[in-house]
Amino acid sequence: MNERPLRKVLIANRGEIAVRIVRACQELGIAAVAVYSEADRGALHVRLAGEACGIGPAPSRESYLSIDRILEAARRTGADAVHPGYGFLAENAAFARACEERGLVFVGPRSETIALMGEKTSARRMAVEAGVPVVPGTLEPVRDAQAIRREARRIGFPLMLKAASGGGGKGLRLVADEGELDAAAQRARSEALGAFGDDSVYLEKALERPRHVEIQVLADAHGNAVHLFERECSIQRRHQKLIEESPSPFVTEALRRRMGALAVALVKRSGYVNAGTLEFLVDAAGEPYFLEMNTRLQVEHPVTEMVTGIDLVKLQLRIAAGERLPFRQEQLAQRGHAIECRVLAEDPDRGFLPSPGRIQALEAPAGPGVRDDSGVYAGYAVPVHYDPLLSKLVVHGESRAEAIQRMRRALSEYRILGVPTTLPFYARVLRDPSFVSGEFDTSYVASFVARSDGARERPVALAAAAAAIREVRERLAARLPPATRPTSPWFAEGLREAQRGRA
Amino acid sequence: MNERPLRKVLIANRGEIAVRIVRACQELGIAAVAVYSEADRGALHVRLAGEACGIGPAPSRESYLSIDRILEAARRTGADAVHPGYGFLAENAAFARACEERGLVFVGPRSETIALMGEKTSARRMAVEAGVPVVPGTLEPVRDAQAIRREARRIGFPLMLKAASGGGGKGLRLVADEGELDAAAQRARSEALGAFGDDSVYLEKALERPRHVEIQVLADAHGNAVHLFERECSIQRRHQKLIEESPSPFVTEALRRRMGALAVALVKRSGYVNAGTLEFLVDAAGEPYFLEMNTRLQVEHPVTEMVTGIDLVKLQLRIAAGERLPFRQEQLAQRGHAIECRVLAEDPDRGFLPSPGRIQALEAPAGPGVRDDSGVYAGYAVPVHYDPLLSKLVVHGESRAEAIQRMRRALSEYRILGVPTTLPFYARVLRDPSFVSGEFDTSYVASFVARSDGARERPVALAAAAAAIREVRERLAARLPPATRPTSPWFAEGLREAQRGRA
Amino acid sequence: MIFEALVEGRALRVEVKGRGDRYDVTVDDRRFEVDWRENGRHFVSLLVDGRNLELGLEARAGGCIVVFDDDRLAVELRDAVRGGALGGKPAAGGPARLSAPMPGKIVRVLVLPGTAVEAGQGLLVMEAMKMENEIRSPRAGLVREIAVRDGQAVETGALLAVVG
Amino acid sequence: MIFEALVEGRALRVEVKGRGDRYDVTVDDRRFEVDWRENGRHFVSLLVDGRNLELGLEARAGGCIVVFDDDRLAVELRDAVRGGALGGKPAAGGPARLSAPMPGKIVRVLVLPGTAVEAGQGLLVMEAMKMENEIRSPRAGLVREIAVRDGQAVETGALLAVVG
Repeated sequence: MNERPLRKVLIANRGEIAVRIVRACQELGIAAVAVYSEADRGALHVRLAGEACGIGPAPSRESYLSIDRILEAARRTGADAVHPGYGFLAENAAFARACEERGLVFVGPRSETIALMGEKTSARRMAVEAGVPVVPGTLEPVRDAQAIRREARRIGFPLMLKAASGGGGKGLRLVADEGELDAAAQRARSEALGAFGDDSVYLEKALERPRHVEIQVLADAHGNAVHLFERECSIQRRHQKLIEESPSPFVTEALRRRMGALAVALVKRSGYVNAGTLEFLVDAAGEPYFLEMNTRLQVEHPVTEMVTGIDLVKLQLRIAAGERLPFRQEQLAQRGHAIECRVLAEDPDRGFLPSPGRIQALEAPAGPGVRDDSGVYAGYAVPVHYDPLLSKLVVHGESRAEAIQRMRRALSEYRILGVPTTLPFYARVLRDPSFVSGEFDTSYVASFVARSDGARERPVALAAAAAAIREVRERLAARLPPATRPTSPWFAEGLREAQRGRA
Repeated sequence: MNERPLRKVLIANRGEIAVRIVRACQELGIAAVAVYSEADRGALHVRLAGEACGIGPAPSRESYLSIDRILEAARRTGADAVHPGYGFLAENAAFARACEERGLVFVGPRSETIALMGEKTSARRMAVEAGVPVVPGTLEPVRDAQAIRREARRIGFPLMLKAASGGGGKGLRLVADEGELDAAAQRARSEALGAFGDDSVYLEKALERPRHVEIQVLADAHGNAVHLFERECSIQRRHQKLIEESPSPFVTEALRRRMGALAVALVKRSGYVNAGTLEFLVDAAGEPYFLEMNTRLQVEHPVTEMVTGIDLVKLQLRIAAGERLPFRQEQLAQRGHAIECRVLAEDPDRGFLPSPGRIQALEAPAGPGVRDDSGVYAGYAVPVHYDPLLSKLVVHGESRAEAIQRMRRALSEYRILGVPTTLPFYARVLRDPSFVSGEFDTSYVASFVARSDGARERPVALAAAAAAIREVRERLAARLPPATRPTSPWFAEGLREAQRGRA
Repeated sequence: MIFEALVEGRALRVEVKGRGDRYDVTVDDRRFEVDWRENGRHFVSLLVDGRNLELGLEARAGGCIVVFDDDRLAVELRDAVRGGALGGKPAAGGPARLSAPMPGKIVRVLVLPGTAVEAGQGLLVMEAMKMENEIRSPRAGLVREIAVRDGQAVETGALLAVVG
Repeated sequence: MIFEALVEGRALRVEVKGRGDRYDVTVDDRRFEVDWRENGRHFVSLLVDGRNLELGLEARAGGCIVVFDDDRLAVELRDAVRGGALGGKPAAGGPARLSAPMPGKIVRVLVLPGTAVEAGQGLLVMEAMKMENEIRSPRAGLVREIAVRDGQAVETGALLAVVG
């Protein structure tokens, strides 16, 4: 592949990751074209880009998921490359192929590689061929109830049912014993059909108390590939990652080297090019099992950037332009420790219910070792149409202990008003001894919520004092007599409930 | 000296540096006490600190410069240490001594060292003893006109007249030839008397096109000392630094090692403890001359932190607690390149006139490699009583080229509304080929202003279009008939001037 | 001025004295001396006996939401009955009507009409903002009505269920 | 709507057509198609032929200040005389009265009353916010009055000098 410098990149995404890519383009002197749905004219990625192009109505299917409209925007703006970010069309082989056919550089792997590694059972087969251990289970998609029963008995319970074309926790079912199997299989297949248009599933043995660890890889089009060590992603809620870190507090140097070597082997075997991530489960004994490959930039890529000093997005663009990797494996090292908290518009006190709405005020943390990759700003209305990720707060420190102290400090400075967010939840997690010890697995969030939600001491007296002073000042300012102030209906109702509790 | 962990640190300062120190304390688990004048109850350093204590009226002399009030605040809050920041009492030996006498740990060198290195001619003598080259000139303070004339003839013209107790450009005069000497000496001495209560001066030969380069040092109380390489500070205006970077684009590895060794020699010779900075002038031939030592944390310390990965403020606190330096010289390295722009409330289009006032809105840059050490926030009123530093915008990149690209990107994202700032000026400097080439000396700002101010193309048409659309929308919103809108008096006057220019 | 405050289900008596920027506040039996400073339009710094507390305040009808660094509390206020303590007869709550907090799709209904449910028990699962979210019962009672079915798209405010 | 705009000493004719969020603006001879989006209360994103321009706007009586990333321009607006182009007879400017932009101390007076000065020439040096600042003449003319002396403390708005 020859070098062909990129001049103008269309960013087929929105939110914080589109902002991230705009910034990388600007620093490389490449023109960045933002695209936006009708809900996103005022989004931050549009504000920061040098060019912007509308691509249709708010629903993703008519804008960010519309291959035709994205390609038309690329044509209209004269872009010579497309960066898909993550989600939306990032792992859509047809989109990558359409870009290739039009001579647009797709910033990611080749369309065949996406197809190969995107179908979960073919990725598992590829892993087995490359000598990478996989979770015991089926290597081919399974479509009928009888075959599912047969495979289940072979593998043993508990087991996981997964959509073959899946991702993001859809069509995923934990099956504890054979009695649950038929109903779970039916649900998983119908969900998979709805989400991916394909009801084939595969089965994997369920590991006990697994950790979720992933390896970042980079490969150029000249046959060079490296890994950039691991990310620990066990702090998740219903298969959505919340907190990630690098290094993993429990991965040993030997395990790190082994997983890195496995990842590079699979990358080379599959002819993979550009950035990608191999997800592993690691069992209590420290044995890694390949889970799947994400053929794109990962949400949590900044923790790797912080510890390696490597700008992954810039390298994606340079690799897409045909450049060679500018370093060899032995030149890479993890320096210090990085932690990321995903700041979501979700209300931790209402079961993490999404909380779109207008951000009335926002103060972001700053100072040494703090990076806030945000897609929002004060005055911005978080739309209901897309995912609830507002920002990724990332810190870097000399050690895990310093990174934790720094994250606590940063969280204490971060205030978003107008919509409930996960920030207060993270402030509590970062003080939790189990988190601090590094002794956790993928069950952590559920157990933390269960043991802390009822038990925690809430600052009700200070809140009441602050609200009352505010009210006194408001009345003074408005010179309203007290009797004319409105009392909300929920007040009367709530007060009755509270009094009942006291009696 | 024994280790004695600090429990509570009173920060005898305000603004961004007080914020910086609050953050360091919090991350070390040390309680931070902010102090505030009546003008500063709402300042950011108060908002972020865990405790705060009022110390008097707005004028510095009655608050931040009042040794009694600071000590009283320390007593009242039970602080066991005081961090002076920079400016105010940071280089006041009497304050350091008063802390020592009360058993308060002063986070800085011993009071004798401050006295020794604070008086400029004694610092010069100490440097000569330590084998550090100094700018040719007088080694003793000079007090009468005749002695000044005699010394001036000995040294030769052009020369610099400087206040012996000076700092910050006060009592500083460039004297081109003997004819200017008497008048300049009279002015310099009267300024020095007014500013420092001491009219003694010293003389130094004026170097041709000098660069201003300084070396950061750290020394513990156990006799260990290291340098943390250089900072390039030639981008200054009237002896006030505006942009700093590390490494210096023109310091060679040999010069770096030489200056570092000289700095460590002087530190050891003077028994210096804690962080400090040795300022040098480097002439066109690359010869360094010691200028003075700042016995405190420097404004521009973040560029050193970014390239070395060392947290200087945390180390100041640890050294003050009696800890040993946790590294040796050979473990330190410069990684990549860092640049800092001092964001000032000054109007570059009005000769850098200070521009206090209320910040209506603020959007700070973020993302990879960007650090904003700010002391302000949206809604904050910049007071008239203190210096105009709002924030220090710092970037880090793999190379100087990447750091420049990143700074341009960060500057394009940074918006402060309500008060004019130096941000637009920096955006222009960062595109200036002379700055980009690294070929500049201390005359850079004056010459950049002179050659660009009249010549630059200003976006008048776009500004007019934006203002007109805004006006149309405002009228629509207010449904005011056009005739009732006020026309300001300066409008009519300005329009006449403009028309005259056209005729 | 004396208020009855309701904070996350707890009723408190709050008395505020003073004005300007200094207040003497008594919450039930606890007394706070507060130095109050508004920073911008949404944030306030409270110095309580020298300790600093930085809060965000979101205005709501009849009170406000107070945003701490590690918590977020809704406070409702009303004027205390003159001379009287909190009291009054507890009234039975009426049926609770749950409506969709945002546009989305009903993934699954979890309970049948007529089922007895606990407070906090899941009633249905709704997909919104790319996430599946369990909609829970705000109170214990009988499920009177389930107004949606699996797969149905709903707009903000659409009735989902009635529990009473 | 047609305006006369004054931007940093330059007079421009500005015509704005359209409403909603789309405008067709002609500034002297240049035409811009603008898609206008206000982001929060102070910022606006202008898409001009697909190019994006992010501006800050500070309201001022009779116009506004437009903040670019690399410049800051004061724009004054008035309604254009109906049917007429810019014109009128240039009037002589009256004397300019300089007042202190903030509290400070006069460090040095640089000129004597009666001196002829150029526009931009330094009249006096004032110390404020820890910095010495040169106060310059806004126009060419004779120094009519110097109202302060070396070392004098001045408050905001105090008369410093008159040039005319």
